[in-house]
Amino acid sequence: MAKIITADEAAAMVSDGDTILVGGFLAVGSPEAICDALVSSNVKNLTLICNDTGWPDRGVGKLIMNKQFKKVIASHLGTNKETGRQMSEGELEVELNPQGTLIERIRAGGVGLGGFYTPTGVGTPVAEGKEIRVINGREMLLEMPLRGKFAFIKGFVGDKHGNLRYQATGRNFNPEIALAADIVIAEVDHLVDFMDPDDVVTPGVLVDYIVRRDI
Amino acid sequence: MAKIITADEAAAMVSDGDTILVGGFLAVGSPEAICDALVSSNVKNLTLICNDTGWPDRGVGKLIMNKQFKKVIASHLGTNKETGRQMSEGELEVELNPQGTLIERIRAGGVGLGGFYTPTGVGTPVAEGKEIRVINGREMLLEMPLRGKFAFIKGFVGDKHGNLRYQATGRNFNPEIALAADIVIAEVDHLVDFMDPDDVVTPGVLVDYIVRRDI
Amino acid sequence: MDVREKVGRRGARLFKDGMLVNLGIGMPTSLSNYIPEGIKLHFQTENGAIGFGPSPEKGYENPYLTNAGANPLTILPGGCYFDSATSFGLIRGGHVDATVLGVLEVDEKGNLANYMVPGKLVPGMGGAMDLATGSKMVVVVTEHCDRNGNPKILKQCRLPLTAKESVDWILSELALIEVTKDGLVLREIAPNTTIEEVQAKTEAALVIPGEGVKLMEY
Amino acid sequence: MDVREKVGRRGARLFKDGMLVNLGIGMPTSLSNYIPEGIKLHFQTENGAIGFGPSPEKGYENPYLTNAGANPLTILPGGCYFDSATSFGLIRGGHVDATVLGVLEVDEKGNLANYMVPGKLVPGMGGAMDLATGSKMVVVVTEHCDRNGNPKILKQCRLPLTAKESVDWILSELALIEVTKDGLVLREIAPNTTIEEVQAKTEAALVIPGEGVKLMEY
Repeated sequence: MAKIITADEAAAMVSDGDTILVGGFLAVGSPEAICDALVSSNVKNLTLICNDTGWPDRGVGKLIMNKQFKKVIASHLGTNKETGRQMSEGELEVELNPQGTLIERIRAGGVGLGGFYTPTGVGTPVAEGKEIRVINGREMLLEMPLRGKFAFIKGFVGDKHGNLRYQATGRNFNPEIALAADIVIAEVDHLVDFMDPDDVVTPGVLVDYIVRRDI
Repeated sequence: MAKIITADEAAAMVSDGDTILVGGFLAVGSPEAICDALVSSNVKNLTLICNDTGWPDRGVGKLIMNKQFKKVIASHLGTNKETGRQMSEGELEVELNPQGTLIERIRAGGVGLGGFYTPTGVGTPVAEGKEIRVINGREMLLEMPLRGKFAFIKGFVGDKHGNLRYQATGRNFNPEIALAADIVIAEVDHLVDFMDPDDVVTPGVLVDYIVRRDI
Repeated sequence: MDVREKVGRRGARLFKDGMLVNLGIGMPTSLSNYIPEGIKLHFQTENGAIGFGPSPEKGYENPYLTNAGANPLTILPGGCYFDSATSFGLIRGGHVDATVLGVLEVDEKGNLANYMVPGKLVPGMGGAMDLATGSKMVVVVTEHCDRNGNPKILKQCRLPLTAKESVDWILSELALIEVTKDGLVLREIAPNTTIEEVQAKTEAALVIPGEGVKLMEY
Repeated sequence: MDVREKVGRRGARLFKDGMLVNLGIGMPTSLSNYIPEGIKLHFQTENGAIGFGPSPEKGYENPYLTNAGANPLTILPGGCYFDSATSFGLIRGGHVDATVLGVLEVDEKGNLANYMVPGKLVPGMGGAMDLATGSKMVVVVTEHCDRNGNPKILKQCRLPLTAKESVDWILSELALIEVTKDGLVLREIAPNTTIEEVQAKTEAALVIPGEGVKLMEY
């Protein structure tokens, strides 16, 4: 059984300096109530692993505006100009990854792999400092796994066993993020008793806490 | 639209010497009608990539009994003694992989990765001849991708667009195999017009042909 | 016809029936307006859908169904959703038949640069590197020269690359160029230009094929 | 009580509430019969399910729902299905809290051998290497000696390994042994034996902890 908590209780678990992974693509499929609670808790010096930095008023972008990160690992920052400002003024360290490499690094961290070779990024600034190896006649980069202390994910429907299901493109990074953290907290729009086991996308055993939106 | 064909038409596409991937775990979730048609077609010298070699009268085991393979890449052979006999008498080459490594090699082949590092198999016969590397303080083996010419998979429900859904533990290797072959042929128990896009497990664009069981 | 319509009409005829296609934001999206009759394409959006349809009517948006630019989408019968690992598995694994991208620079080796200008703020590459590296056919659509009239089709890219040796076709309002091992082969020119004008506006040397250069049709 | 019941009863008390557990075929399965009240476990089968229940009644089998030995299963409310890549992602990624395995040999470094005997036909390792390598806690259950009375708990495994330095607990009908950096610590002995007898039947040296050796309870 996943324990049901409030967004504030979720945010209170996070300490200054922690690494957090947050689901969502331009804030679609991001846990908004948890993001709001993290802004209120005002925890600082976090490292963020997320596809992007959302919008100034949506998703993890709200934490960017509140200057809660010391480092961001993402694939795109263009929808939140404050991220760029903090980066260019040296307030924020940013590591940009190709989106497919970023999600695969998170997956590797979650499923116990020590890294993988990918053709993406060969011959580009992404390859700097990385091992290059020719495999089956093609140049490949070695990319390493990523993990964090907390995963904050967003499900459309959750059940009391922690099983999750997403809707449409709200799925995005959420299922892989749920594998790659010590503590997984899922915000859900709807909570049900249980679901058809063939319908489950994220197995409930991965989810430690559930934050409900429907109460 | 996936083209709807018979099992015999599917089998007729395969030539002597081809590499085929077949879904199923001890024949649960294996395309039985296609396996029967491959036995009838009597195509020879195939290489098989499959979790196991099924049973003498179920799944790919039927092709084993008919001596249609020159090589098998699998994780387990114990339920089909004929595989062991062919192997020990030098009629069949067998490469055994840990099950998690096997499915991940197939996935790597399907998603365009050049290989990955895994801790599984370190210090065991599986490590022989493989690169070992210490990553994050842990010894890891480099494992390489696998692909084939044909993927024969088994869905519970398919739609006319090729989208597939599985039932229970019949899913197993099928979704990854669908990514790792040039031509993908899915046998389905039931064919519908279309399904809820959130219910799809294997995207229809991966499936070239469908073999129906329900007619 | 403006540049977008010219590029859109000709570009759409590069597709074959049944292809899985990913269109970048901006000019690439315009191709979807001109798909020839009898050609059915599957459109992928890298945030996790195949088979999306036109934008929804106002008031019928689903906040959970958007494209890679966070604009609302609809889904067609036969469509499906998946997570980002699967989406980029499809892209990097060569399951996407065609990707159409805009560029800052492209060169005669098929190198392309479209995500950063040193000294300027880098918004990030998003999915562009994976799309350019993994897709079976990479089509670059672009105005032939930049705002200052300088060539964008170069002997060698000067900006940091998005992907190395990955472009198959370059399409502008003036020309359709195929990237081959022997260099940039000029396949078609627009009705209002000449081979000489196209070459003058292209830094890289263009190869004139033995079978001749066709007039572009829209 | 036979060996299976002894091992099953004591082994089941190694679990904590809420654990995700994978039980190997044979003796390991017997632990599921003795889970203490108040302890709810989630059972995984590596062919793709969590939360399976008892075997179905005859006539109610679902041919698509089986365990890793192809025997029919039922699923409990809250259970779920997934593909093999996810299943072994859970295993290798450390999400499985406890795995119970049978062995041919286990040694004082926590090495274990349970899948091949050179010269004999090798049926294959199936999921055993991943389970032994990836699970947070690896429990070996075994008869203390083999059929000929020879120790199975060795100074160093002689058979090819299934996994290196991965065993946490060794449980037999005679003893419960913890694998530590300082060697094999004898935690409990069965009521009908002595420390001396256990050591005599164990090739590796057993460490007697300062806090003493407990009597095993069932």
